[in-house]
Amino acid sequence: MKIKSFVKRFFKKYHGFNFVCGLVICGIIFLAAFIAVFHTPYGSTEMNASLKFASPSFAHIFGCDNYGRDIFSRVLEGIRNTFFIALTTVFIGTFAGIVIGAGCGYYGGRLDHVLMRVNDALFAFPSVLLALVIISLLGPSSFNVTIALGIAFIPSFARIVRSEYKKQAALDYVQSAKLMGAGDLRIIFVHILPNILPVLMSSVMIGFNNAVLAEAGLSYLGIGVQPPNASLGRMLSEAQSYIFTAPWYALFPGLMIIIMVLGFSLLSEGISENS
Amino acid sequence: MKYYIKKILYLLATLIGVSFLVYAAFEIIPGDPALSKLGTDATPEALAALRHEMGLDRPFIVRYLSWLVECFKGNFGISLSYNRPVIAMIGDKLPITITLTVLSMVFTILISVPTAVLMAKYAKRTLDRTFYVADQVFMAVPSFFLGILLTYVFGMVLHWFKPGGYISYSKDFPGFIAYLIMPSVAIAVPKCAMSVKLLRASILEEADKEYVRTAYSRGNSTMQVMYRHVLKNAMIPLVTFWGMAVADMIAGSIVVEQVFGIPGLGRILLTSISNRDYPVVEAVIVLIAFVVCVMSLIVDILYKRIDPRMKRTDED
Amino acid sequence: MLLEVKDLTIEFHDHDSPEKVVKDVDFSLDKGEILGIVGESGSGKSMTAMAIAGLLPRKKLKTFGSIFFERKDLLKIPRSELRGLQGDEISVIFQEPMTALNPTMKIGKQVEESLFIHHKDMSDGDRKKVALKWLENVEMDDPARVYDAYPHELSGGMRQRVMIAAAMVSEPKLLIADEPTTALDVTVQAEIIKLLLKINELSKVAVLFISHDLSLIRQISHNVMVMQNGVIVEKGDTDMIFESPKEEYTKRLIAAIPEVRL
Amino acid sequence: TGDKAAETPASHITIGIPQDLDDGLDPHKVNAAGTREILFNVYEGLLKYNENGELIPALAEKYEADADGLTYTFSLRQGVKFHDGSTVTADDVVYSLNRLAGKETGEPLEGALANIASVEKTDDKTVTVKLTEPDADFLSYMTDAIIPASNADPETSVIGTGPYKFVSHTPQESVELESFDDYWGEKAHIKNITLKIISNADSIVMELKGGSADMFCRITDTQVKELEGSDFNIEKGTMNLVQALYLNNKYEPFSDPKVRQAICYAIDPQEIMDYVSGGDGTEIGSAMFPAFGKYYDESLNDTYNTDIEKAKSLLKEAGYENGFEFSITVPSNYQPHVATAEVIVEEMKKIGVTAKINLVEWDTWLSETYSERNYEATVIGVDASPLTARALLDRYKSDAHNNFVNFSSPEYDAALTAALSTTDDAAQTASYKQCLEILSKEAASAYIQDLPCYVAINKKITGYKFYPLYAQDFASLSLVTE
Amino acid sequence: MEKEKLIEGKGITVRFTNYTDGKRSIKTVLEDLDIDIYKGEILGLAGESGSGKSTLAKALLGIVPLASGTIETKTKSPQMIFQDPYSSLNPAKKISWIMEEPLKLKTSLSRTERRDRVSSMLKEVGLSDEFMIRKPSELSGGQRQRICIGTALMQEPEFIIADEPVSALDVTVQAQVLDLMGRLQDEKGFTVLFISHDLRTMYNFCDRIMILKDGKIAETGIPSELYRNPKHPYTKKLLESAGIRKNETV
Ligand SMILES: Nc1ncnc2c1ncn2[C@@H]1O[C@H](COP(=O)(O)OP(=O)(O)OP(=O)(O)O)[C@@H](O)[C@H]1O
Ligand SMILES: Nc1ncnc2c1ncn2[C@@H]1O[C@H](COP(=O)(O)OP(=O)(O)OP(=O)(O)O)[C@@H](O)[C@H]1O
Ligand SMILES: [Mg+2]
Ligand SMILES: [Mg+2]
Repeated sequence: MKIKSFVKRFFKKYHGFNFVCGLVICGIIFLAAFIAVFHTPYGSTEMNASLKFASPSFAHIFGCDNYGRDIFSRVLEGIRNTFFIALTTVFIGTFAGIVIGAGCGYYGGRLDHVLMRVNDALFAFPSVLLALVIISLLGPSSFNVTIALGIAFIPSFARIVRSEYKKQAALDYVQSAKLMGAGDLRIIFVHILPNILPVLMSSVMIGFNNAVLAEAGLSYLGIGVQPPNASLGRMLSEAQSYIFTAPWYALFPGLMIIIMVLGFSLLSEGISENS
Repeated sequence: MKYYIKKILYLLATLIGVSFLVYAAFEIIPGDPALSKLGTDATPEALAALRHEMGLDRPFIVRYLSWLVECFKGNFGISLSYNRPVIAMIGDKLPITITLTVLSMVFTILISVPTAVLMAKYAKRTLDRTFYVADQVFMAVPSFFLGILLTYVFGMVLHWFKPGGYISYSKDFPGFIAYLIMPSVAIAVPKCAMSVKLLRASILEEADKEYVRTAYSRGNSTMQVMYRHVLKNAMIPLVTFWGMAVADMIAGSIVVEQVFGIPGLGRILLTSISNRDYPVVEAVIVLIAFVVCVMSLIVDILYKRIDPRMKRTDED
Repeated sequence: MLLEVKDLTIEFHDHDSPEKVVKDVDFSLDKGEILGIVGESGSGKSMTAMAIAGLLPRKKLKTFGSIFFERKDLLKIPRSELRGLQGDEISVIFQEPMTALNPTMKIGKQVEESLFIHHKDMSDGDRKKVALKWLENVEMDDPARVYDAYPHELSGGMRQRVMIAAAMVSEPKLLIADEPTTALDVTVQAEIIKLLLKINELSKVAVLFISHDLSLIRQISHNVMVMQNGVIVEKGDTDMIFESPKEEYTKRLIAAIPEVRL
Repeated sequence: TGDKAAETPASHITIGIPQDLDDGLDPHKVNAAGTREILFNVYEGLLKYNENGELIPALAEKYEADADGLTYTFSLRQGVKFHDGSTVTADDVVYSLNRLAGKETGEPLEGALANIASVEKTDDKTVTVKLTEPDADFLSYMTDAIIPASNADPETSVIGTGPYKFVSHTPQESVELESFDDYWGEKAHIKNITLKIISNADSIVMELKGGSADMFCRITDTQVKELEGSDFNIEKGTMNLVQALYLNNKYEPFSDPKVRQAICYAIDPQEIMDYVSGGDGTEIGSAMFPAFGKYYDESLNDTYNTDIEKAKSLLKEAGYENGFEFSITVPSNYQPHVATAEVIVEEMKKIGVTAKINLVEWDTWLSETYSERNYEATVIGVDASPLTARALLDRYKSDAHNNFVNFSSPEYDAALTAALSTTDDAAQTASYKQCLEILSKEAASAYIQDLPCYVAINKKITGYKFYPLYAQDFASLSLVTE
Repeated sequence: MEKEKLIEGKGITVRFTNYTDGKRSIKTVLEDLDIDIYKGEILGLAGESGSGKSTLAKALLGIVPLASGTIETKTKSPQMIFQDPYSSLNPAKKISWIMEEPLKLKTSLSRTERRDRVSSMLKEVGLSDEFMIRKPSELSGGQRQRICIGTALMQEPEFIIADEPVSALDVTVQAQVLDLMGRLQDEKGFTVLFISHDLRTMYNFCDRIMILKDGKIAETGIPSELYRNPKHPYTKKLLESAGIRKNETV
């Protein structure tokens, strides 16, 4: 009963074309990612020489790749990996971004100044190289790629969060909370944080999309997810060489990236529209 | 004036910070420029000799400081793999990347402004909705994927241009520009889509402001209000975005250059990273960081030019 | 009779059921007359005024009735003809002088804009002359400096004067002032009121003065109209209304004015 | 036919190359195979290789070796011109050989030539070289470039005697070559050649199809498929390298020969060839590729015919019946090796071994895997440069500096020493063959194949020749005249 | 006055640093200002916009640092009702949360007890329980202002600063809010510093009025006396503008 009324309230609050489309797309993607953890129609690394570059058919709806692997299964696995990487990346970026940005924006002063300068320097530093450094330190694995991207994302999040905190800290309700005797931590996380959520949400979504694209870019350069595991970016860059013999190999992962990014940006659009 | 001196000092500090980070990065990541040059045939003696010749046997901090001192004298060192002055190597490639960036920026602005105005004018109507969805899709396309599609469709199927047929600017300038059109479209499209989205939102936000009503009250028509009043104000937030976009485009061109076979800064950066040719990498990255910083300075100045309220600059 | 509003009804259609925010409003305004409209927040004052100025958002609402301005029904004439009147014959000044001016356009350009639109034959120099004259008329200390300034460089009171000057450059017949002093502080408020009276005197412009501050209305208007929930509760000569209000609501309003008995 | 160049004086073709000539142009200092195969057209030594891998006279008309194998006398060809127009003299030869042997600096530019005791000009057309000890491979180093003694900086002024002369180099873009009119031998047919750097492997097909390159050496079998039905002929040769899953013999499970043998039994080279090279590769069973007909022993291919059961029982014997995990480090820029590794991962699953792929940059591979030997297994191809068996087999000696697999076998060391110290050809061949047998038996690594090499050439060009070493002979190319 | 001093400020000076065109300029907003506030009184503070009224209030609470001067307070929990009703309530929270916050911080009441207190406070400020689940954006300006007052009273303060609590409201609502404040002050006996620029409103409401001009106190006095014969010309001008005194020059 309670859940039902919650759902009702939720949809009352959030509606509109963008939100619904975004929710449906993200829901399907999430479902696909979730199912791919337990089951894919074929083994995602299972090779079959007789199916090399088989074109889409009922048995293999997205066709097969240069090893005769089922592209649909790989796309599913790719969605899972990419989804996981992007999510964790954003989580790391957001979390650290909030801590740094909130501290800097709320307290201001010297520390803020110094941290923001460091932030600027990191911002000006190409993230490819940053990722390269981190991966060399930690060794390549999809987990480390995630960490590398996460760290590369911190500066931009910190910047956004900081400016939001700066704005909020100047508002009277913050003073009012201080007069009530609320501590700084409580003010930062309990009073202010909910107010920057809409901005944070939309930058999380944008960040999510950038993470998907960055992972694709890193895989393109050979430092993303390691083969034979699939990620959408990796598949896309592999597929490039076969664009003439097997256009579907590039098409499906490419479409999936577009759909995934589209879903999330619609969702973020929908959320910020409604709040 | 004092403000700009301060800004320039910050810029220098940032550049020094970035250059140090790059040096440190090369200290950390595995690989050795000497080994890279000698390859699998390297004998330990030959390696040691080459490392000495390259000055790699000195401690890290000494190398960095002497590099820094040389930099201030305007000497960015010699490429380890090409034995050429770094300045000359980058100088060769810079016009390519600059042209690419400028072209992409021009496309972005030329396309996004009228589109956004049109969408804002028909906000929430069918035209706007259609464009909006298309815009979201364009925003989601990775530029290298777009690059592949463009080469396939316009290069291989329609033969509008010759994929990989890059023509050097020193040989045939119009041909050079013509070749760069497709790549700059690939770079521009996602940025353009983002600009359209931001500008449309910004226009709609501005259109709700009171001064717009004032403008209508004087008998302006919708389009007059749009172009005479709203647009300039709506573009203010876009300036920051465009400033960042320039930096992004330079970074984004790394991958797109690969797709279209353009020997620009991106290619030099990638090969130099993999050759561990750190004087070159160092210079390219410092250059990119410089552009990023200068762009933010330009954005600052532009702000003041467009927005007369921005006289106050207490924000660090 | 300059303006005659008949059975004006305004209906919003952006929610499930249509909402009437102005209901069957009737009133008229003579040349040179100052008519005050009072009423609590949300009573439909601004909506009525905007309907006259032709500034109602057209999408989500419907208007019924008629508004005759010099015998032309503003609700029926084509958009382009209406645009010809706006800023030329009918001018508006708004409540918030802070936001009603374009922040990135020089004051001079904004003051001149009506001339620019409606008197295309005028030379730039002539336009500037007129603008400067009006900036002087609104008692600006240094019109030439103000002409080249941006809005943010002026104080609230100065901006409101600029708004008045901009509204008056084309010597309109009707000036609609929607709470022109609410955002200003007391001392400045008094000056603006004086100025409006002076201009009314000077150019015989009719003024529709909207405010929820009864003491102000009392100071400035010849006739008063009291609105509540979209209907006119009472209208008549200012002194009559204030001294012997007939309706319950008017009485309550007047009673709420803090009294100072010296 | 000697004067085809004269018939089509303005002929020009563009050849795509995968990397820039980024390690300089000093012929005595370059190492990258990609650079050497281009400079093959610009520089010549006293001798040179032909397409069969045989040494033929070049700047030396003929040579003689003493019976003790310590003195070599070279008679120079007369009237040979450098690209700058000067004539090649005995002094230039002495200068070049001394430079290579490091006689002035003490640091030989060619390690093997440290063995030279002295180089003397006997007369204007004769040069004598004395060695400190006999070296069966000495002559293969006489293919190193002869450069003018007067050239102060070979790095920037590129002056050789080859059929093509160097015109210009734009880093990361292109290299321009032009045929040399005063070449002593058969002159090149095509006047101008542009070498265009196409570093992105994915765009090769597009560039070829789009017409911005006329030829590309070493494309993959999928690229071959993509080019079907276009304006290109595909020439097929071999890469001449030893592709293997190289196992770090010091790494825990691989230190046990049984485990290494089990891996060999599990790997099916034919399956790998099917996936990676369209079935076109040549299976190899030891560290030698077929181009070395003299040493190549086809029977070694059968040492480990794929046998999953055998592999499992070997693992059991070694105490790994539940399998183990290892990672395969592969340089990400070599697509065939990455693909091979992917197939191997699947094959390992069949014997219960979990392999993971660890893609690294080429440079990281060089320093971490090759130099530091900090890896578990790697897929790579090893080539022979110079074209000697020694170059391939040296590296398995226990103490060799480039023994990156950490192979260690006293038996092998003895066999190799025997091979190197004899000047008797038959004995040497026998010893080398013994070496190869040991490598195969001990399963030093899991040898897979010699990859096929495909060259895409526009139908308007003919005359492409494969060399069993890194060399692209542009002089043999000519345009089809119809 | 025989009454006890609650707050005694001496030589209060406040400066702000401004940056214009990269140049630092220091603006003195309050200068060497003395202020005494007595227990239980309603002290009115008037002056034109920008004269430093809000700054003085914030200085008394310690939100704004003093450049020089001292402030002695005998009250532990001063409260402030901020000038802008739109920014002084946390927009992300429900009214019940906002009003419960001080109880959470300062007392150990249970959830239901807190609810009860909130509910009774809402009644006191003339709002019904249904406002509990609303967010500030769903309230009108007057309602917000009442919530602010309620939240401040929730903490049983001895001293409340009300910074122009009614200037954003229309006359009828203004009267309601002032009524409420006056009534509660009668009942609870707290001290109020009432800031406004509307001399009409202050006349009946305040016990004492202080006129602030350019960061200095121009004049202090009991309303009836102050309005009848203002000494400072600025006070006169204020009274004229408000239409309380007839303009002598006209
Ligand atoms: N978009 C809308 N949809 C529905 N109702 C609206 C909309 N905009 C305004 N209203 C309603 O129209 C009514 C009249 O508004 P109007 O602006 O004329 O009031 P007002 O008398 O000018 O008040 P104030 O003194 O606050 O300016 C109000 O009740 C308001 O809530
Ligand atoms: N944080 C600040 N930084 C710089 N200047 C400030 C700051 N806060 C206030 N001021 C300046 O101090 C002066 C006094 O401001 P204050 O808010 O105290 O005025 P006020 O009397 O409350 O006016 P109002 O009636 O408009 O509320 C103003 O000129 C204002 O510009
Ligand atoms: Mg209104
Ligand atoms: Mg104030």
